[in-house]
Amino acid sequence: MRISRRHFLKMFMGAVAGLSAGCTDFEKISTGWRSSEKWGNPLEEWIPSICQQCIGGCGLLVRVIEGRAVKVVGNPLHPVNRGGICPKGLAGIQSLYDPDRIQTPLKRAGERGEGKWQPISWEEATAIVVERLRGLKEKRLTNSLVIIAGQFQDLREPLLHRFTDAYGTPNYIRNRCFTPNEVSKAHFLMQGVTSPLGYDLMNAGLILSFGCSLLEAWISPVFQLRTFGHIRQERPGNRGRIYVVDPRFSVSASKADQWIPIRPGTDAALALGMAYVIIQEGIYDRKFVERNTFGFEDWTDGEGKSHVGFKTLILNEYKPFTVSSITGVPVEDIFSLARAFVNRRPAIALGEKGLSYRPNDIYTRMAIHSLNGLSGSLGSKGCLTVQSDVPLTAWPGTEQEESVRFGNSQPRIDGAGQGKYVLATDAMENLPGNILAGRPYPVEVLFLFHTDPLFSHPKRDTFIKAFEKIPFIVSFSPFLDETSHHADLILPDHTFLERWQGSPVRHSSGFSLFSLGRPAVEPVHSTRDSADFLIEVARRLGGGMAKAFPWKNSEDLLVQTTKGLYHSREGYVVSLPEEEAFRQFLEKAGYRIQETRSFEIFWDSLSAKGAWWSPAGSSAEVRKLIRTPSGKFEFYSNTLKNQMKRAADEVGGMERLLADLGLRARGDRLYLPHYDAVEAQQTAESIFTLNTYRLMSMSGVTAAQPWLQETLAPHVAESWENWVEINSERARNLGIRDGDRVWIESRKGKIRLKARILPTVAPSLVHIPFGQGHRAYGRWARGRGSNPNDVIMTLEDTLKGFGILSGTQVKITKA
Amino acid sequence: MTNQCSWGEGKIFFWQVVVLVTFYVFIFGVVIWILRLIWLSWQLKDVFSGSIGISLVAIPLFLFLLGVYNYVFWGILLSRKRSGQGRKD
Amino acid sequence: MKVGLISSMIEGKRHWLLLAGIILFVLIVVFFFTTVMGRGVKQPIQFNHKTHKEQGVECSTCHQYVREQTFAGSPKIEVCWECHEEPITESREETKIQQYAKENREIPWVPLYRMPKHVFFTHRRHVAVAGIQCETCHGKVGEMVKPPAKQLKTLSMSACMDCHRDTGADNDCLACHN
Amino acid sequence: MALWGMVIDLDKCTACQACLIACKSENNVPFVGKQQADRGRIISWLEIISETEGEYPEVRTRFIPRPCLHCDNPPCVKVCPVYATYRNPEGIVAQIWERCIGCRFCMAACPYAAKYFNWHQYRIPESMEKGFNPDVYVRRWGVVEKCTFCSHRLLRARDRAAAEKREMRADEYVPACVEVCPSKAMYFGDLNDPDSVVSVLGRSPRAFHLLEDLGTEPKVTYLMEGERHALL
Amino acid sequence: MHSSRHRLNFEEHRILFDPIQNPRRGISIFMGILLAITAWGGFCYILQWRYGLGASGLNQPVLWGFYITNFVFFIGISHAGTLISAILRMAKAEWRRPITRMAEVITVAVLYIGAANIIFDLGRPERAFFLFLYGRYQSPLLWDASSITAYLTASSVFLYLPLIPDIAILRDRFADRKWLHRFYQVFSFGWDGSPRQQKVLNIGITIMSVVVIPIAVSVHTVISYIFSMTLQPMWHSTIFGPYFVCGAIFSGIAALIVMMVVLRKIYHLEPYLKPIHFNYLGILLLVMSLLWFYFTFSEYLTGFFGHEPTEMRVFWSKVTGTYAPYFWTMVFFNFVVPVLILSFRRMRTIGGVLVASISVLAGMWLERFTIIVPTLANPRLPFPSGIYFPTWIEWGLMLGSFSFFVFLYLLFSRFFPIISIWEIEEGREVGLEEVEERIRSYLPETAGTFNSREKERST
Repeated sequence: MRISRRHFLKMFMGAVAGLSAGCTDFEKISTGWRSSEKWGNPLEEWIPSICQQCIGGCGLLVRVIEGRAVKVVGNPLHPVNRGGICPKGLAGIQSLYDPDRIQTPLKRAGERGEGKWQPISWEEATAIVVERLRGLKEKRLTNSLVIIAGQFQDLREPLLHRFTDAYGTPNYIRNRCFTPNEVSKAHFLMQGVTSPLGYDLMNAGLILSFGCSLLEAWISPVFQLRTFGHIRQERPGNRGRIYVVDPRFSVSASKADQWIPIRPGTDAALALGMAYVIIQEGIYDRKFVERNTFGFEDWTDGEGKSHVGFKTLILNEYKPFTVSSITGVPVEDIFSLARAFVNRRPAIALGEKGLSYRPNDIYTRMAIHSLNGLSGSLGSKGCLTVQSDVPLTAWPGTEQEESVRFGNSQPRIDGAGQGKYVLATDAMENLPGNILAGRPYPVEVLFLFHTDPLFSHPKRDTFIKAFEKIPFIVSFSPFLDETSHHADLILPDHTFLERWQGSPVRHSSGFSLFSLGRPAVEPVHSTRDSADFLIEVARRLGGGMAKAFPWKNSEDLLVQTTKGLYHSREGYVVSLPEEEAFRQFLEKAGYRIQETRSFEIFWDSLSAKGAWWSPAGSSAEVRKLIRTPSGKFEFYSNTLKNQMKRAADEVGGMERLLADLGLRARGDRLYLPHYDAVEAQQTAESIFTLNTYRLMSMSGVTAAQPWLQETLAPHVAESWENWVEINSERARNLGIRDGDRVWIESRKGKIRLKARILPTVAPSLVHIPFGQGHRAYGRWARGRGSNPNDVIMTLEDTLKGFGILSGTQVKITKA
Repeated sequence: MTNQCSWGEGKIFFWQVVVLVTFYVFIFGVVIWILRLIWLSWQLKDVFSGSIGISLVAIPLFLFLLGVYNYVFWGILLSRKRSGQGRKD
Repeated sequence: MKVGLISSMIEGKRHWLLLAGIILFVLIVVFFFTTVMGRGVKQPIQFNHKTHKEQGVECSTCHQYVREQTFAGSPKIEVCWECHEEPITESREETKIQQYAKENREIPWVPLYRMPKHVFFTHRRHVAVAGIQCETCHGKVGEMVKPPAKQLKTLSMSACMDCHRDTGADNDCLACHN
Repeated sequence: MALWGMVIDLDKCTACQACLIACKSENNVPFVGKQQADRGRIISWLEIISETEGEYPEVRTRFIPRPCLHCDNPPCVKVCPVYATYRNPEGIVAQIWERCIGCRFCMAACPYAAKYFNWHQYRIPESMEKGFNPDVYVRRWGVVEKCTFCSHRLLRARDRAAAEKREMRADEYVPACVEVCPSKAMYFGDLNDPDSVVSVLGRSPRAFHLLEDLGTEPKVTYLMEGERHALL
Repeated sequence: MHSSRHRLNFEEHRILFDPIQNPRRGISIFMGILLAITAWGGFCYILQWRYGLGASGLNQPVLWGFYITNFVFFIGISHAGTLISAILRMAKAEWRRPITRMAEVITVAVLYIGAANIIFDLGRPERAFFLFLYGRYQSPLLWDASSITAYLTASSVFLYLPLIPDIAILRDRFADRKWLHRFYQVFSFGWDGSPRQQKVLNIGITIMSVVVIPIAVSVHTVISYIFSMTLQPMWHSTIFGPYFVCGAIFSGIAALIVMMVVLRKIYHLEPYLKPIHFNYLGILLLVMSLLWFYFTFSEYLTGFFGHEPTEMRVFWSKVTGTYAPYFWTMVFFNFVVPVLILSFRRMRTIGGVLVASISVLAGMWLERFTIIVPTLANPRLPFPSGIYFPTWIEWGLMLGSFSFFVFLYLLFSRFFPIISIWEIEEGREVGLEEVEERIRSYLPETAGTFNSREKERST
């Protein structure tokens, strides 16, 4: 019955505080909402908005009373979430009313990162930025403006891109761990499609997920959750099956029909092992393979040079026993999986994102995707599809003066798309190094949009150094996060409930959709919509810039842009399911009712209902889905071949390139899905492989929302900090008890975390949820647990040019 | 034992009665309380029977205690008065 | 010492002590009632309900939401404006309306009858549906020449419940509490 | 008279915890902060209970969202000394905050630990109080609080119906958790109506109750994971 | 005749009057210290009142802790008095005479504190009066409220009645102390020991001692109901009623013994409290200890044998888990120590008995604790089971309670004789013959004695 001293002191403090709190204190509590007792008019209204807590693009309805947003719920009409909403979305109000928001534009007063700020007016702030940019323009240094934009889904994305274009810099760099708005590389290489991921999950008979945390944090969580509910119990016909291949026993895994624990990074082997079974037993979709695929059988090209085909490769190299020994998956499981995958068609193999990422991961993705090819899961119901584009009004073209063209013609600062980054659209990994080295040219101005690399990127220290080299850094974050601390100027953006939003949502399910969000409440502080700001800046810069940004403000931008929706004779503003059913019925019969007489009416109903969509997008036919040179689904990717050739020329010789990429494969295997052996596991008593994962309710952004801080995970009762999950037996050997503090140490550094001993963890792994360990970012987020990025060795998937957050070897010791 | 310190019969008796009355008040307070509870349970359709059951024990008990106290109180006071002649032999 | 005091009262000496005690007590009570209980509200405009009623203005004309919403609502400036755009009397109070209108801000009426937050009360249901007169709960505000500084009727839970019982309305806790 | 009940389909539930936050947001449930959280004082009317069996790799985890089960035979009501908690005619087990004396007997008696106590007057930053729901009373220190099936919504739905001079439809009243469930795993309705979705699902062979053997007769029914039955 | 007896008393029982007549400075200081500690407790309570119950270490699963433990414990102790003295009176155990009063005082003093601890435990103490306005007889808490009130009333009366003759004695003894004298005058009801008065008083006492016993039993049964009426594992048990009562008497006797030893020391009551008393009480304690063990054993065995999983979670957390230290210390204190000491005549010295009693008090407190906390810490549903550390506030209040109890006790001893004078006298005058008579009545008449007595009669 002892009380620790800390406890005692804490209690004493508390008690004294309690004592000092006068009776009035208890009254004070209600003041905040007393306001609603105010007379006059507490009529409630529901305003549609779009959730920006993640990129899922759910439609929201905000309950507003007396200009106070008191509740956020899912928009029942919105095709993505149909009234559903995830914890992050619900906590949106807390970010709106966060006491630690930046309230006015701030100008750095002290040294960088010192945290001394001087509030300035928007007028002044704008002036500063404009003057800077004009300066660069005059010096023909436009290309030394760099914009780093994080993970968001909005019209500001193209807007920013446009800004860089019109201004004359190629450096519009996205900092994302995951890119749903772009085509998956594997799909691109094997199908040639250039539009983003599309899966008709709702109708799939079996979903085989390689490490995609379907039910936690994938492309569009709520959409997936809805899908899950739908295929499990709602839709007629048999109950959809879900198999999860994942080294971690995620929530998705625990809700799946079967969890296949696998040695990290060996997914390719498993996929190809399954391919072996499918081919060997001849149960693959012969018709599809013969008609629509390339490189399955051995073949000879134009010069009569014979090439090894997918089939041969597989049959030679991926016998189940071999695969089993590589992946640690029992042979019988490989068989049963393979058979299930074929028998329960339509089946989809999902392989984007997940713990399986490893260097040269592209082949893993291709291997997984090849399963879709084998089972012919293209072009029919419940299979792969593509995101059809949204018919928005094209923005007026930008006629560019010479200086701009010159700027745009410069190489990207991060080297994406060149040399060994041949497939990369952005190469964040490479960025800080280049900035430091001033290669190929020094950076003058940096804009930070909705991104916090100093928190979310493992190369934190390098970034800080790199930032020191940049004379002028502007952050548009509404919160004083780590990166903003190192900025010179902070132009606080609205939070998403305060501003106009429009987004052509990417949500993986094919149909094209445009969401519109009205400002739910008046801006709480003197913040400003960054879109407005950009338009303003462009106008002031004048010339081509001004012409490229002809809009008054973001609302005007939306109005102009959505005209296209009205005039395109397809799709309609979302409405009740019954109406939609009726419409679709009519459309099948070939009729189409134009509901709205004028664009104004259309706009009103759009901004009242919150979304426009055209359901016709899903289940496209094969032709739409395969755009390769050969016009076929390419097991043997000619696209990749060409790309690599180009890259080889840039760096001077294929061998050189392959050396850079660290590829072991040679010859035809380079262009076929294959498995590259992963680095050998160290086997010491205290060495583990570190894996970070994302919780449903916690991402780096939502760390500042108390509700979520107290509702971190369903599988462990933890709050306000993150933890490390360790296998029971190994923990026992290390003498670590549940709840102990432990050091997680890699060659890069060490962090201290609470250990949670779980029977579900693989002995060789430890898992740390991502999102905690902020060094800034307000009172709720700062100093909660510690940031796994501090120990993650930045491996890099060179081809695709982004960092790998798993696979670091760490040593765990009791603290 | 008649000295300046001691009170006259009257005053003493007054205070004794005060004590007794407080006791009365207390007991009847309790009884009323219990009745109130019963009434409530009737009003709110709570377990009326149970309340009755308990009160069947409780109320008589308290009254009984009151009785005993009374008995002793008066018993002693009164017998003292009459004990005048009893003292002789 | 205390004992001594009491005794002196008992023994009838120094009656003034007893008296002092009583007076003190009375003072305390008075003080309490004047300060804590009797804190009246002062309205920005000395609104005269009586004359308006005599002009045939219904309660619901100014408290416009009484039939549509859970709350009755206080008169918005434009409501006053409809009649008082041109001064129709030479009352000083009336000029205030122009004043507020000029500054175009709402008249900061002070709520007088308020429900505790754990009670849900809906005007429309009581007035529009049940057809209860305003006076029943608010007293004869209509006959006052000044805005009442105190509630003419105190709204107590028992009052609500009695009425509910008599009218056979739902008397379950959850019928009003949230 | 309706009898309100809930059905939670565990085969659809994804443990996403949306219901938790929806509840907190709707009912002004305070977040208690790190210090209090560490001392096990988080208030969360609806909790997701997780149970893990087995050792790697043969493991199984079950997630069960647990609101107040609004028992028809509530152990908590039996023991309340002051009528602060009671089962109302429509089956909602209510907690009257202003009556509660904070003896926590009901908490001790509830086998589901569905009741929570305001250990302090929890203070929320002024700015955040703007986000409070004006429909729901913010509990003060020292009282027990619990899930109310969002009875305030029932109140207002009734009122709306009454104002429009009509009977309230059952679907007008839905608790916040059910409203937002992304996978539509939660159903709410009138158990007295044999055709209501909750009654129908309640008859499913997958249906079971939490700690059924205690005879508390919860009005929250769970459907266990597994194949859909011909019934539905 | 009476007056003569009084005079004799004054001389003889001077020890008993000393605390009243010329109280020792040391004791006054000690009382001052106690009061100070109590005040500290009061301060702690004010803090808690300001800060909310959060000032305690209670948390989500473990929502009852020290306060409830103390409540049960104190009410338990209260059984010392009334019950024991009542039983002894009924049993006509002559050795009771110097003990009864002490016992009864314990009861009255401790009941208040027990009740107070319930108030400490309320989240909204200022609403406690709701119990009277809106109380609800379905709740065991209300059963408690009424039975404790009854017990309090009964035992106050029971304490008061035997006090009357002594007050009378004091009245005569302190004729020169103005207020004290008047005070005694009022409360002695003008007792002058006339046979009729004695008759009345004896009847009163006898009735009371009959009535008090069932009440006392009911009180602790009802307290046990607070727990056993819930569905919680290791609470929901039929044995709890008698188990608690037994425990209560057990701890009661222990408390009584401790009190006796202390007072004996500070008031030099050696002539009144002889080793024999402690010896007898020791034996009583031993019996209760065995009885307690029997109950505990059967309680836990049934739990274990039934092996219901939820029960077992609690069971193991007590036997091997988090609460094992408390549990085993409890067994050690409640069973091993007293039995070892008290079984041997040689060790049933005052010192020995004292040690045993103290260990029993500690043990019984732990028993209450291990009954309440582990069950709450292991709820039926697999929640994270809670850990409970009392805060200094709780400690403060606990200390306060204890010191206030002792304070009250000493306060009483400042105004009334802690040993019933007249009963001693009665013992001398009536008791001896009575006992002799009784013993003789047990035995067969012998001719010798018969004749001799005949002779006496005739002469």
